[in-house]
Amino acid sequence: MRAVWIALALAAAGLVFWMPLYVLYVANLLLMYAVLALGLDILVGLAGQFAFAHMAFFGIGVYTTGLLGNRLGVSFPLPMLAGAALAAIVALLIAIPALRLRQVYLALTTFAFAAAAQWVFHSWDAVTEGSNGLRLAATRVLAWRIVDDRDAYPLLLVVALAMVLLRLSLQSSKLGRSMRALHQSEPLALASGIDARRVKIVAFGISGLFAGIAGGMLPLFNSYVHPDTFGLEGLVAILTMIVVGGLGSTFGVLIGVALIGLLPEVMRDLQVLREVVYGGLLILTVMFLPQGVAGAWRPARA
Amino acid sequence: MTRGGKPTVIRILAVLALIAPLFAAPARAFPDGAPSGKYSDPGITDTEITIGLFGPQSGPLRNFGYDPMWAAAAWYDMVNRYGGIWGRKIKLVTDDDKCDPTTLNTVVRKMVTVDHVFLLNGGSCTPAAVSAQEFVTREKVPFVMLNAAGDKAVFPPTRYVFGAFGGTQLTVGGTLIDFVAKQLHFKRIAYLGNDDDFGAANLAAAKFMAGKREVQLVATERVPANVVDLTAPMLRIRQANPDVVVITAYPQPATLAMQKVSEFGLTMPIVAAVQSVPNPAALFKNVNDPAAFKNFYYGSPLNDLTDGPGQQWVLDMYKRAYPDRTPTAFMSYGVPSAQAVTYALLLAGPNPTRESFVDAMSHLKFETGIMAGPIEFAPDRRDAHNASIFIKYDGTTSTRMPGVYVNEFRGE
Amino acid sequence: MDTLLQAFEGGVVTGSVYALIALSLVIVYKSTDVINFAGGDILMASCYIALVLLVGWGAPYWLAALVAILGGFVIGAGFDRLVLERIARRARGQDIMIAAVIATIGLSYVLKGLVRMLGYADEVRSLPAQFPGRPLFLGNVIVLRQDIGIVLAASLAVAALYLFFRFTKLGRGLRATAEDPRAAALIGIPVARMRMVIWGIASALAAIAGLLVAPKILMTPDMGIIVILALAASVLGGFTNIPGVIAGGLLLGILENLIGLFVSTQAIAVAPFLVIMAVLVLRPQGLFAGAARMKKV
Amino acid sequence: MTALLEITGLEVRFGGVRAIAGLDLAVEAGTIHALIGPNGAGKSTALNCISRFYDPDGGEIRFEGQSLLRRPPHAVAGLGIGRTFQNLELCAQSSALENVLIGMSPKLDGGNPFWPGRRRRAEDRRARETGMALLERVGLAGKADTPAGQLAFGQQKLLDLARALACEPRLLLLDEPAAGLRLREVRALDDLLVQLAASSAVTILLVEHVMALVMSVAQRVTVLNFGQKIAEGTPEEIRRQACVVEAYLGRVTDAVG
Repeated sequence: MRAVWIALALAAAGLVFWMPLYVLYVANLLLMYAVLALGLDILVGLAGQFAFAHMAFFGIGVYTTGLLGNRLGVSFPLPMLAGAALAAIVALLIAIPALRLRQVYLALTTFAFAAAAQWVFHSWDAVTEGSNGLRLAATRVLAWRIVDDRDAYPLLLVVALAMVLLRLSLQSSKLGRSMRALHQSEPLALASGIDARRVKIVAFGISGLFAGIAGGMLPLFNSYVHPDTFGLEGLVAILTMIVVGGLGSTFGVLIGVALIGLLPEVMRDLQVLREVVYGGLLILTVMFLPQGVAGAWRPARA
Repeated sequence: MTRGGKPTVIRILAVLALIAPLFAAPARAFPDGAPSGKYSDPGITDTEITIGLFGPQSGPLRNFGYDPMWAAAAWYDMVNRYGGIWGRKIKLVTDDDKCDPTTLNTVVRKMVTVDHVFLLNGGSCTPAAVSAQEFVTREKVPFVMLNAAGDKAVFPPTRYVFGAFGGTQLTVGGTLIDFVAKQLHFKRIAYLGNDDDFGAANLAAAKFMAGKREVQLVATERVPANVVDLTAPMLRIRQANPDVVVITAYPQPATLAMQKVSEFGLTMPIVAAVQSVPNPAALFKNVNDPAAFKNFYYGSPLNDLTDGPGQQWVLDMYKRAYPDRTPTAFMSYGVPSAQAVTYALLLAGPNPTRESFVDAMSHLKFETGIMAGPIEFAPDRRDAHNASIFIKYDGTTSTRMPGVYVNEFRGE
Repeated sequence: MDTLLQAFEGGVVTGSVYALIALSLVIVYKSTDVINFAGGDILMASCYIALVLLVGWGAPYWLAALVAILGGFVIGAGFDRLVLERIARRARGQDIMIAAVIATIGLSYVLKGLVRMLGYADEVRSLPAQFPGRPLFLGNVIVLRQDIGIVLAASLAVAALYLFFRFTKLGRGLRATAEDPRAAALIGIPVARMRMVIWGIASALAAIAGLLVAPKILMTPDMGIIVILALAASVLGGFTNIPGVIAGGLLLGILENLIGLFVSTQAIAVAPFLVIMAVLVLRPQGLFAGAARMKKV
Repeated sequence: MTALLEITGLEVRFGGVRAIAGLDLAVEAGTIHALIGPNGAGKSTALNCISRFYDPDGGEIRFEGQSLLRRPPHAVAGLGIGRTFQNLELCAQSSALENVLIGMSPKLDGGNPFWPGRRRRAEDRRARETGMALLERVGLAGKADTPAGQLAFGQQKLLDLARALACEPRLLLLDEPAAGLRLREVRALDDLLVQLAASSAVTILLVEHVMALVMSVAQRVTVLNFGQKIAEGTPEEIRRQACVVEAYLGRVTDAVG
């Protein structure tokens, strides 16, 4: 049965390839959001830590990938991998001091870091072109140039699928189990020989890695990026996706990305209410549906 | 996932093989730009021409685009009532771009590949508009920006993108200095701008014009848009002892600066850009000190005060279309782009193509009856407008200063 | 020299407002372990309540201010009662930190969205100064009456809060709840109600800070961003040490102006974040506390 | 013969209160050693020092001759010390089996978290088998896939025990395992502990209020009061030293019945 569902999903994904560019652009966006959200959820949903820096890591991924492509013309996927590596390293550098004390300090430090990073994106004209925004050259895959959304889609699909598999593998590994243990009871994790601090740091690093990969996906189907993309607003959108979909569940996160990601397309008239809708969804979900949509029809996790 | 092993993969492949024929059938069932009948471009029939009209209708930047977009719609509506263009009615497809690059890109792709519009008329914010530039160039769709200043979108010029109907930030900076030098005859200028791309652009033009008019920028302060305390920069400006303070910052920092002018009892004249003073009465109320407005001027790309006789016909048109709305000061900024689209379609002849439309746009020059200067494009020029008037405001009355001021800086 | 003193004056004024907002964050954190990321937006919403009453209904200033402060109280207390209380009950003793942070972010968005729909949000607004009049001169330093008023009113609010916590029965109950909720419950203090009151008082405090500072920093639906500065002040003060947090607020205000004066105006924007990061990395217990004692669970 | 666990001169102060005041304690290998005393006597605090949740203000704790105080809390399980919790700590949303697998952490290599290779899968399979065996041992084999939070209270306590056993400890610290259990469940626990000590050579340090359990399973009993040791010996000796602890023991046994 599961095989049929997976096959149908893959078939639907294939069908999108023949749709108008509009559909492809939205699909590409959703694939990127999916990686971004899966990454945030590794930190928030699996390890139970809260941080504000996700969009900053996303930005590091975008700028690294974009600049390597623009200036050196390096072929995909090297710029993306470099961006992801850099994002992960920066994440580790922040997590190590931030996780020394109380749990809230990660939230505080990253709140500050996110704002500082945005300031850097805005102000470091020599590298990011500042608030003029950065034009992104067409991505090169060896000799092939990716010019439009249709070219980019298969690549993005492959990257997103790879990241989903990575995440599933992580979830069923000892590390994933340690993260879940930590989330639910830190004393229990410690008594079970789990190095809580190390697991938190690693979770933060992996979450940054996912954000960096998502950042590497953006230049594939966009020709321009502006630092405002990496503000709090983006974080709230991604957060809404994982909270509504279901924290800690890959399936839930993907559902959340689809639901919240498509919301603006199906209800553009509702956009006046956008902030109220996002905020309200966040509050109502944590109040009434702590496991999100996924938890509502799969109450337990094995 | 980990337990399934090979059988799952085989089953998935089997199902995929079963439904594979589905893929062959609809291969390119949804072509991106379906031409209709005898016309080589989409969005045009014997009776209709479809235009995609968009701007921010929600979100924090809604104000920049809501009224302008509907003012443009009112213009097209008026054109239709007069019989349309070459016998064709204009059909509008409208949408909300939120001034956000991602949303604008989605909107633009939807309009081009699903609604099959002939051309795009929209965008009130430069970054969002710039992000669509590559797409419209690749798809060869004319993109006439609504009221985005669009320095980055029009410098360097590209074939399919037209804009800056209210002038660019270069116009803002350049005309301010022109006015200060030619009309007020001051030599020592302090400059307070934003720390973003807008600020950089208007400052570049100001520097150029300062050299040209032989005046001096004795202090330049660039402040973040969400700054809370302007004590330090205003102290530095006071220390520089200028003859005049020029402000191009956003409304909030501009108000904070005027508060400091009042607090420090500064007496030199203040000249502000239009973007700093969207609503002079609100500024006056927020500062709450008539002394600070003894010598206060602000620029405008329009041909008159927003409620002056020069603007009356636009206000009338808007009122007719939307009797129950009160337009903001930005309303009429939306109309010139719609005028340009209309005139270029007329010039492009009875059977326009996207290319012939672009050619017509590239040689367009006309007076809008709205803006301070003419709208003017050329094969190597995509910024439409480059002039300002200045208005003296003392808290109760606004007086238009004589003359139209022009920026001579065309970018590096 | 005059310029330096003037910058100092400006710093003390904004700093005392930061301190007031920081105080509101800290008393909530101490008693409920929640960082109220919506603190700035409660401040913003309260200011708009006052604005609607003043401009829309022509109410006198004292009434508008009173309703705004009450409005702040109601938003805070209501959020705790309706949302946080429920989340805690559902979690049955499990850590609610994540859920609570998400809920405050949600509240922040809801408040911003609602205010934007009001129709007063389209342009920069301001509230009238409580203390108008010509500025005073101390030597060559210009001091606005409003500035003196802000510092006085902020000090007054802090003093009133201190007396309330110290000498009233309710205040002592609140303090006990803040120090150790479990022990407070054991000696019969209704902890849930106390939490609600703390949320209310903290939010009312934010509303007061908003009314004081709105004439100076102007109002937009995004003015809640000022909470970042309060967070920085709290971190400077060690987050739980109340005198330290107040000192942190003042220090931050002054620091901002000195940076603006001697580094660059652009650097003002990034200063609070660098302060937060530097303090958290180098001296996480805050500037004014002794060495931190590690607690592992 | 040296003791498996040796505590000397342990000091813990909370504010001005001496929660533990110069405690010496030796737990011999292969025994079940009970730590009893009234509320606030410092029993749980001592346990929390051994598992390194508290930093003592003085003294030394040695396990198999090595100092524990130089190790972080998460290293304790790896040395062979498992513990249960007085206020149930469980991963409520995770299945019973996953809880046991969590307890097994020090014994597992884990492999590459990003790729379920052959070695990782093999280890995973083995771990699940071991975990099932442990669940079987505490009588929860039928509940392996049930989320821990949905188990009955008594079952949760047993799961906690199974989880603590999963790191194959040589020393097991049990913090009031019988608290809140019904009499029938206490008897079952009684059997289980005796059987454990006999079959797997695990040494048990038991903090307990339920005297029936203490008296029937413990080989050695230490009585604490105000953070100090006031008596030590076999259960019979302790019972006989009634003059020292009469009031206290009487009270507790009455209360529990």
